[in-house]
Amino acid sequence: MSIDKTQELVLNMGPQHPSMHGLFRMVVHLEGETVTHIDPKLGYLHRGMEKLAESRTYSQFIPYTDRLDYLASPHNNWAYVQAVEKLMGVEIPERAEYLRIIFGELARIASHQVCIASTALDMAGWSAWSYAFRDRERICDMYEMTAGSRLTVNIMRIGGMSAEPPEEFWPALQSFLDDTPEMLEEYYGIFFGNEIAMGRLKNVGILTKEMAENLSITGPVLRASGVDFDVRKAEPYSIYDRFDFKVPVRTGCDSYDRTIIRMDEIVESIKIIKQAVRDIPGGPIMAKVPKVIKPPVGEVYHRVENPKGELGFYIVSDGTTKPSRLRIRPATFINLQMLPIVAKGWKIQDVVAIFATLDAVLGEVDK
Amino acid sequence: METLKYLMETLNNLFLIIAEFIRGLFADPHSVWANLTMNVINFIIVVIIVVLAALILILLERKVAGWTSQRPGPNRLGPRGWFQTIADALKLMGKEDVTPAGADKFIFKIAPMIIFCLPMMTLAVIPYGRGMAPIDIDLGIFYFVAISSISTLCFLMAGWGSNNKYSLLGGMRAVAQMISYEIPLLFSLLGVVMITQSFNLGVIVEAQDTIPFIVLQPIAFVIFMIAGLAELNRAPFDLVEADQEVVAGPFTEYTGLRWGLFFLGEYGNMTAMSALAATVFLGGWQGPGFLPGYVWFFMKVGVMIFIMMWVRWTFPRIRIDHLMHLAWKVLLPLSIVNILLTGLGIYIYRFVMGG
Amino acid sequence: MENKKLSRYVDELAARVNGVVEESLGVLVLKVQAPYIIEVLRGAKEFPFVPCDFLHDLCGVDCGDHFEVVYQLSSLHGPQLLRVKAIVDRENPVIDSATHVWEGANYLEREAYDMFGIKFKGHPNLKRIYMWDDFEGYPLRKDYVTEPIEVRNIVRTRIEGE
Amino acid sequence: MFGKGLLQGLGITFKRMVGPNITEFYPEEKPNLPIRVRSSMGLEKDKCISCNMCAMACPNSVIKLTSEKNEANKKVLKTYHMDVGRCLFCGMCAEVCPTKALKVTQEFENAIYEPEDMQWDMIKRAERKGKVE
Repeated sequence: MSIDKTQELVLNMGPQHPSMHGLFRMVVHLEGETVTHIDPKLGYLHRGMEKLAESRTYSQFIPYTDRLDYLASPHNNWAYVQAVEKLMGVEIPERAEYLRIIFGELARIASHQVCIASTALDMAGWSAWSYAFRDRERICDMYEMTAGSRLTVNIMRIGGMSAEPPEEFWPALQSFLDDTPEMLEEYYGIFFGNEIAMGRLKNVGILTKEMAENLSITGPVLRASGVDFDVRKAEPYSIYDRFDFKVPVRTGCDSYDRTIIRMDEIVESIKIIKQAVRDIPGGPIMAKVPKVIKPPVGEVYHRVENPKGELGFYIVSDGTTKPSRLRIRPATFINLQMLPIVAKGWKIQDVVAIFATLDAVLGEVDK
Repeated sequence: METLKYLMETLNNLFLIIAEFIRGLFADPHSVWANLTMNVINFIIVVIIVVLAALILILLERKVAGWTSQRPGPNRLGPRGWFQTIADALKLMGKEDVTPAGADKFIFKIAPMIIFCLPMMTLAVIPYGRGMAPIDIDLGIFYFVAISSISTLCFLMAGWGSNNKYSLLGGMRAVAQMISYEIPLLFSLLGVVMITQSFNLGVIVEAQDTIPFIVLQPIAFVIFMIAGLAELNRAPFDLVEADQEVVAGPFTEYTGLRWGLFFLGEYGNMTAMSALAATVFLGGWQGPGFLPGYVWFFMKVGVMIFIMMWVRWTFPRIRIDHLMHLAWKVLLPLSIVNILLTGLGIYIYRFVMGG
Repeated sequence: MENKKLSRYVDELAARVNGVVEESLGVLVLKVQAPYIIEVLRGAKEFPFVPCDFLHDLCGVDCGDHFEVVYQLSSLHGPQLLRVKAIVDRENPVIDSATHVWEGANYLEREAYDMFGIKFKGHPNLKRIYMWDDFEGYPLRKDYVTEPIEVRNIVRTRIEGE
Repeated sequence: MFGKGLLQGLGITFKRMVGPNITEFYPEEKPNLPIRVRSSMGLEKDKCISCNMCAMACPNSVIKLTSEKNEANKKVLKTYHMDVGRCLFCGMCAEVCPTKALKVTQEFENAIYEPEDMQWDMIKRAERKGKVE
């Protein structure tokens, strides 16, 4: 019987669409409001980072890494410079490691705030969005006073940090840390505790543990599916083994857990920053590295826990000043693979929400 | 004291006195010509109310949006930005009127005009003060609901005529949503009608001189608020124009003044719905005597509108299946139970009072 | 420590598919010829005690005379890391798709196809992912000629009265 | 109870509604930026020794400078151009400058109308700046 079947509607969402987080485009096949098939189309923000890297020296590529996941740019710097340091065998000073931890975790908080905000905004929760962005501004201010930029921070160098935080940084950080419980309470009150938001997110877009592992999902999305895996614990890079923190895991596998797990991660990040501020030693922030960076022939793969998943850099060096091949393993690009699978059968509104909970940043997806 | 009371009385009946004066200009104050003139004047007043309401409400909406997110809102044009909407309106007038290729031109063009007419038709039966209903008809509530349900058709026309998939989705959502919510909306009003034994809005207001019906019918008021929000396509029920999903729904392809007409219509409808809520549940122009009745009325309308805006900027949008569940599985049974309880209450009241 | 355990299994696997095992900065690298890749990946996924059952990354590398497809394998339940390199012929770059082993290889293989022109046999939807469909050439190959900066730098000037 | 979260949300927005604003009145009140903000570049011509370090550090070859030898056989800066349309504002040039002749400055109102204006002649900019102040 063909008469009781509605005609399929092929809807093109993006790249210019209010909820597509940048320049994402997907072709959605609809039956009424129900999604039958999603075909994501990428590449609208493709800048050829990997090709660019082959014509830049190792130091010159650091500002480019800012533009990958631009919501957590210190993390991208961190992954990249650590990969190069691993390749060269550089030991960096203690203080620089602590500063990297502080900025990395601040970036994690900022990124998660944006995720919460944009998830709320994709469901028209305007106030939740503006409150989260208001609080993120304070982190941006801290970046600004240290590195001179609010978004593309470019704060790390091969061998250390670019700048010592100024005097006024520490009180600002302290007051931010003191205010965070109140902030989280506010996000919870206005968004996560709201029955409408719960109804929109709970039991929607189920990504089971097996599916997540099979699809190479990483980051909070994986942990919301009940897998206890965090690179910071599994393969502690930098000095993460010195800190006492938990890896939040939730077992709901749904959109709600994928979003609220970021609140838990903010709490853990605050714990780490507090310990780092307590223990930070004095001393130099830059190791002795040669002016012209020329790693030996070899290859290295280094991964860090980006706020959105695992960010990996695979560098093949041929002994010159420029990398022979630089491969970026973008977390959200791979996480995005779950969207067509998970969103099938849900309403078009849920697709928007599921996409928001993935926290895809198109700078990273499209490289 | 006496003069004060007299002054109050004059103020209260100011518009009635003016109307009497105009009627007095005719040889026979109740001739066809006098009635016609009065109708034209009433019509002009209602148009002014709709346009003024839209002008003020668009600004207020943006101000409330600003305040909730700790911003001042528009603050450049005029004192504290009060002329912002006028500038917006001028800008809209200067815009090119684009009709998309492949659009159903007649339907596309007529939809915003119809939606702009509806609030004028509905606002015409609202009693703004004692004896101040522009048109006093006995089936006021019935008329109001009947007219306001036409807006469903406008959304569908706009959605279909635009030749745009987003618009079509929005239009279809509008139909599903607004038809569903009309039923609980009407049922919630029936409780009040049962108490007053009248569909006439003037009579309903008169009946509230001791106690507003929100006290007698709290469930009905809540149902009315929810259904009214859904009927107006206001957040959290703004699935029709959900910009995160269907861009702007039926309005996606509209530009310039046509788009502006949709806005006028939306805010006019909002005023009308608030006016109905104020009339039926909050006691209309009834209020302590130190202010004229119409002032009380507009204050109540203002409070209702403010609550709607406050809700809009706080809540996320509801999902379409939850929306339908809410209408058919929660609000409809609840409103029927409310009618039953009202009936029982009336029966007991009569039994006790009448013996 | 962990590497030793893993190294035994990797050696066994390497002997089976006649691959070469190296160690680079503490990570075991297994180099095999392209036709054996699915066997290697399935084998690595089912290592006893130290299964490398999580496809971390997949990328192509241009080595001049041949391509390599590099698989970064790890596990969610242990620290083991294994890098598998499949040597692919430059003239006729064909390799079996890993999508049947890990579904997550889908986009990564599309990307490698897009950037290097490596064809993955058995891939469900092998199309360009970043570049547009009728793009010519494979940008990350070493012999791909990029347009000079002068061409790329042209900015459209505003015409008076526009 | 269903509805508690809704009321809580309404309470929070109401609290914020009556609370103070957090925005800046930007064009009237200029923000006071920290001195490390790298929103544009400033050159002190006399300090520059034309070592070309900035041009080499730049990831995007934004900087083009020429120099000539003076009587004492020392390099003197002749022209210094920046193609800001390609600039990432990463601040690497200012960081490597050995004499701190090139510095980051906090002028952030860099909007222009014509694409040609993206070619900054740094020496002229420095002179113009001197005149204004």
